[in-house]
Amino acid sequence: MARVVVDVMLKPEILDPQGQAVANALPRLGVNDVASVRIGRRVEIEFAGEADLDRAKEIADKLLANPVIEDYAVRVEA
Amino acid sequence: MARVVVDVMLKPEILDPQGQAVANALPRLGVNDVASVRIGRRVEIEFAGEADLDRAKEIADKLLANPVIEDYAVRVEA
Amino acid sequence: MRIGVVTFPGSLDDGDAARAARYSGAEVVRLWHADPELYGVDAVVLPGGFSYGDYLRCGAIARFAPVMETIAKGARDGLPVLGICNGFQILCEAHLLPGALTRNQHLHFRNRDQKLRIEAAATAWTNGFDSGQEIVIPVKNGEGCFVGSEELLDRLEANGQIVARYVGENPNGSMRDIAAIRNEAGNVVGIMPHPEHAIDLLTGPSVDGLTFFTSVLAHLAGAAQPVEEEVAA
Amino acid sequence: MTAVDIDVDTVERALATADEEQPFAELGLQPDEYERIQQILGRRPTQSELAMYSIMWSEHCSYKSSKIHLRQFGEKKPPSERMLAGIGENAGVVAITDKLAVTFKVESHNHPSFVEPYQGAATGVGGIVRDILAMGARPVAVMDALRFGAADHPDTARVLPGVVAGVGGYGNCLGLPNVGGEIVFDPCYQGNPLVNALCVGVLPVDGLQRKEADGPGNIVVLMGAKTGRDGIGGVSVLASATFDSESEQQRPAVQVGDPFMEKLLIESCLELYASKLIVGVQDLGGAGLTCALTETSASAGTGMSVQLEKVHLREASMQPHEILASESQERMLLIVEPAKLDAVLGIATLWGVSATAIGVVTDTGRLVIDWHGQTVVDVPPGSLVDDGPVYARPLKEPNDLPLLIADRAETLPRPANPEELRETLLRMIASPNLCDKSWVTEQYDRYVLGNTILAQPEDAGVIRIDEETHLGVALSCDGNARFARLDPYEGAKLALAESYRNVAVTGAVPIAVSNCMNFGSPEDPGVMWQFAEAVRGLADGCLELGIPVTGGNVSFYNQTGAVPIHPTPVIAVLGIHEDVRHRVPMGFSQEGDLLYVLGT
Ligand SMILES: Nc1ncnc2c1ncn2[C@@H]1O[C@H](COP(=O)(O)OP(=O)(O)O)[C@@H](O)[C@H]1O
Repeated sequence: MARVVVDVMLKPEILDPQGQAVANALPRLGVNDVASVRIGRRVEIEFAGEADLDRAKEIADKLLANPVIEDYAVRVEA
Repeated sequence: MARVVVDVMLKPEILDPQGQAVANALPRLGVNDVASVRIGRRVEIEFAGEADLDRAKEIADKLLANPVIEDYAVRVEA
Repeated sequence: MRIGVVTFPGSLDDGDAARAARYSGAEVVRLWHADPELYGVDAVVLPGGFSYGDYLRCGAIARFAPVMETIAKGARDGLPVLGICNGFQILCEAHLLPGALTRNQHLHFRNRDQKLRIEAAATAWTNGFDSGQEIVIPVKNGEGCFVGSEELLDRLEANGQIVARYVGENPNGSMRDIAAIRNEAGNVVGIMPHPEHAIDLLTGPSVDGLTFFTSVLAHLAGAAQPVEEEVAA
Repeated sequence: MTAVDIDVDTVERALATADEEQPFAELGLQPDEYERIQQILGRRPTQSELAMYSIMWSEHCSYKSSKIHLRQFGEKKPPSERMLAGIGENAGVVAITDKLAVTFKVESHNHPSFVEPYQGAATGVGGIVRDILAMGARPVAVMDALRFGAADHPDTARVLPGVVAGVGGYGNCLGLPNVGGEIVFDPCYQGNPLVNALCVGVLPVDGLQRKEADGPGNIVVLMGAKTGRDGIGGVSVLASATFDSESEQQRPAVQVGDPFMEKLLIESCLELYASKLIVGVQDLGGAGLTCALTETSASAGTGMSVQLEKVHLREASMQPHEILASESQERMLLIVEPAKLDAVLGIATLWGVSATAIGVVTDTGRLVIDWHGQTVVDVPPGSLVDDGPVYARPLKEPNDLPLLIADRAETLPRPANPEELRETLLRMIASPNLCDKSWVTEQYDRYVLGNTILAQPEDAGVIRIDEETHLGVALSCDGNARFARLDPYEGAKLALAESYRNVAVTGAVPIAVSNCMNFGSPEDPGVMWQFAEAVRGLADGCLELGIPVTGGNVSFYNQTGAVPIHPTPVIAVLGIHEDVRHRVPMGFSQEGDLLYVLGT
C-alpha cells in the first residue's frame, strides 16, 4: 500500500466563505495574530500497489478538483 | 507572514461517505488499483507575524477539529 | 413559563421554534447569541438553521457564542435545553451531548416527512409521549448522521439516552437509527428532525411536534411541585 | 494615500492621449457604439469608462435587442390599481391589502451554471433574492425552473446534481422554502442548460424602497462582502493591454456565493428599512458597482462623487476598472443621510456585515469616480443607463417551421388495444419529464419559516403571508418549449394559461405575471422572430386574462454553436389566497368523492 495526497485549494482570488468564517471567529477564542484562513480539501488516495502519481493527477483532474475555481497539488506521502 | 497548515482527517474508524463515493466512481474512470480514498480538510492559517505552532494547535483543538470524530496534524509550511 | 429561543447569525428556524413554543402556551423570550443574559427563562431552545453558514463543521463556531457559556452552565444545573437540528449539532460540539453529527451518508440534503419512534419518554422534552409511540415530523438536514464509538452507543442504549429512532428508511445513515438523544440527567435533548414544523396541519404533516413543547411545560410545572411536596412532607 | 504609485488611465490622461487605441471590439462594443461614447464624453473614454459602457450597453444590461418588443407589456397592460412598481424596477410590486404588498421575479443564471453548476445555480438564487430585498421586501420563498439535456447524457450527470445542490445549498442556507419549480429534459439544452430562479417577498405597502440616489450631500454606502475579481469576464481584456498573460489567468469569471453573508445582509437591510434609516437602496447584480452607481444617480437625476479606493477589496492589486466591473456577490448599495450614517453602520456591525461610505450624492449630474485622488471616471450616468443602443433586429420565421408543423402527432402510431395503452402509459409516467421528481425536491427545504401551505408535489406553491388573517399567495411557473418551438405566440400563451390555472385551482385569484425569456442569439432572425412572437403572445394573453406583467428577465445567446435552444418562455403567475385554510390540494381527498371534468 502506498499513499498519495492530493491537496485541493480554492484559487487564491476565489472567495473562501469557510475560511473567512473561521478567521472571523478567532478573535472570540482570543486569537488576534492570524491574518487569514483558507480551507480546502485533503484527499488521501491509498493505492493497492505502488504509489502512482500520474494516476492520482488524473483522478484529481477528473474528480477531485474543479479547475475553474480550484488548484491542486499531488505528492507521495512518506 | 508565515503559514501553518492543519490537516484534519476523520478518524480511521469513522465512515467517510465522501471518500467512499470517490472510490466507487474510480472504476468508471478505468482506475482499478486504488484501495481506498479518504477526504478531510486542509486548513491554511496565515499568521501576521511568526508562524506560531502552539497557537495553531490551540486553534485546531478548540475549533478546527472535533476530537470525537477527527484527528489533526499541524506543521509549518516552508 | 418562559421559553427562550436563541438566534445565532444564520439561525433559520428560530421563528418557527418561537411559534411552536407560543402554540404550546409558553411565553417566548428571544435570546441573542452575543448576549450572555438568559433573562430568567425556564427552558431554552437552540433552533435549526445554518449558524455561521455551517462552515467548517455544523455548530463548531456557534459553540463559542457568549450565550452558549451561560446555557452550558444552566444545562449542568438542570435547565431544560432542546437542540433541534443545528441546535443538536451545537450541543454536541459544546460537549453538552455526546457523539457527533456528520455528513449524511448519501451526501445530499434531505427534506421529508419522517416517522420516528419515541424511545425515552422520561425527559424534560418528551414526557408527553408514551414510550414506543410513533410520530411523524419533518426531517431536513445535510449533516444529520449521528456517529459515536460502539462503546458510547452501547452506553446510550443502556442508560436509556436514546430518545427517538428513525422508523422505516433511515434518512441520513445515523448509527443505530438515532434521531434524538438526551444527556444523563435528561434535561438536555438533541433531535435532528424538526418538531417545530409539526404543530399545525396547515403547515406540517402532523401536530406531533407540539408535544415536545407541552412536555417541557409539564416538566417545569412538575419540577415546581416536588419542592412543595417535600415541604408538605 | 497619494503615495500609491498609480498607473491607471485617468481622465487627464485620456485627454492627453486622445488617439490611443482601445479594445472596444473585444469588449463587445460596435464601432458606432464606441463613436457614440466619444461623442457623449467629448473625448475618448478612460479604461474604466470603457469598461462601464461595455457592461451597461451589453445585451444583458441594456436589453438592446428586446426593448422594442418588451414595450408591449406596458402598452397592453390591463389597468391595475394594485401595481406599486412595475417593469424597470428591480422587481414588480403588487399591493395585496391596504397594508401588505408582495414582490416577485424570475431570473436566469444559465451560462454560469454550465461552467460551474453548483456556484452558478447558487449565485443565481442569491441574485434574485437581492432583487427582491432591494424593493424593501423580506424574501419568503423561492422556486426554480430547470432545463437539462437528455437525462442519460454524461454531461447531464455533471450538471444536474451540481445545479440542484446549488439551488438547495443557497436557498436552504438562507432559510427560504422552495415551493415549486420545473425540471425538463430535452436534447436541445445539452450544451446550454437553463437555470431560472424565482423569489417572492413581502413588504409593508409604505415600506417600498426606492433606488433613487436623492438629496445632494447624502452618503453612498457599500455594504456586504468584500469586492474581488469575481466574474469580471470580458473586462479582463482591458488588463491584457497592460498586464502579461500570466496575470490574465487570474481573472476568473466564476462567482462563489456565500449564503451566510447574504442572510446577514437580508437581516441588516430589513432592520435599516424598518428603522427608516435610508433614502435609497440598490442591489449589486450582474454589473456590480457600475450598474448600482449609474442607476441610482441616473434615476434621481443627480450626480455622485465616489472614492473608489474606499471599497473594501479582497485583493489589494485590483485596478479601478476591475472594481467597477466586479460581480462579487452579497453586496448592496445604500444612500444615507449624513446624520443617519452612524446608525446605519451600527446596524451593519450588529449583524457582522461590513459597510463603508464610498462617496456622496452631488447635484452635478455627473458620476465622478476618483482613484487615490485622480479622476478615472467622469460621465453623465444617464448615458450609461438610458442612452444605450436600441436595435430593431430583423425577424424571420425559421425555415424549418412549416416542415415541423406538418409533421403532426396524428401520424404517430397509436396504442391499438388495452395492452398497448397500458404499456404506453407506463412508459410515459416512467419518462424523465413525467417521473417522480422527489430526488430533486427532497434536497430543498420546504418547511422553513413555517408558512408553507402547499409545495411539491403540488402544481402551485402556496405560502401564508399573514398568520392573523390567514392571507396567502399562490405561485406557479411553467413553460413548454416544444409548444413554443412550433408556435412561439401560442406557446407563450399556453405557458401563461397553465401557470394561471395552477394558481387558480389552489383557490387563489391570479393577479400578476413575471417571466423569464430564454432564447438563442438575437442576431439570428429566426430566434428574434421566436422572441417577438413569444412576447406578443404573452402580452396578448395577459390582456385577455386581465393581469399585468410586472417584471421579468431576458436571457439571449442560449445556444451551442449556431444551434439555438427551443424558445423557452418561463411564465410565473402570482395569485392572492384570501384564506389559506381553504386551499385546495391536488390529491383526491376521500373515497366516494365525485370527479368532474371542466372545460372543453
Ligand atoms: N426544479 C424544481 N424545484 C422545485 N420544485 C420542483 C422542481 N421541479 C419540479 N418541482 C416540483 O415537483 C412537483 C412535480 O413536478 P412535475 O412533475 O414537473 O409536475 P407537473 O408536471 O405536474 O408540473 C411540482 O410540485 C413541482 O413544483
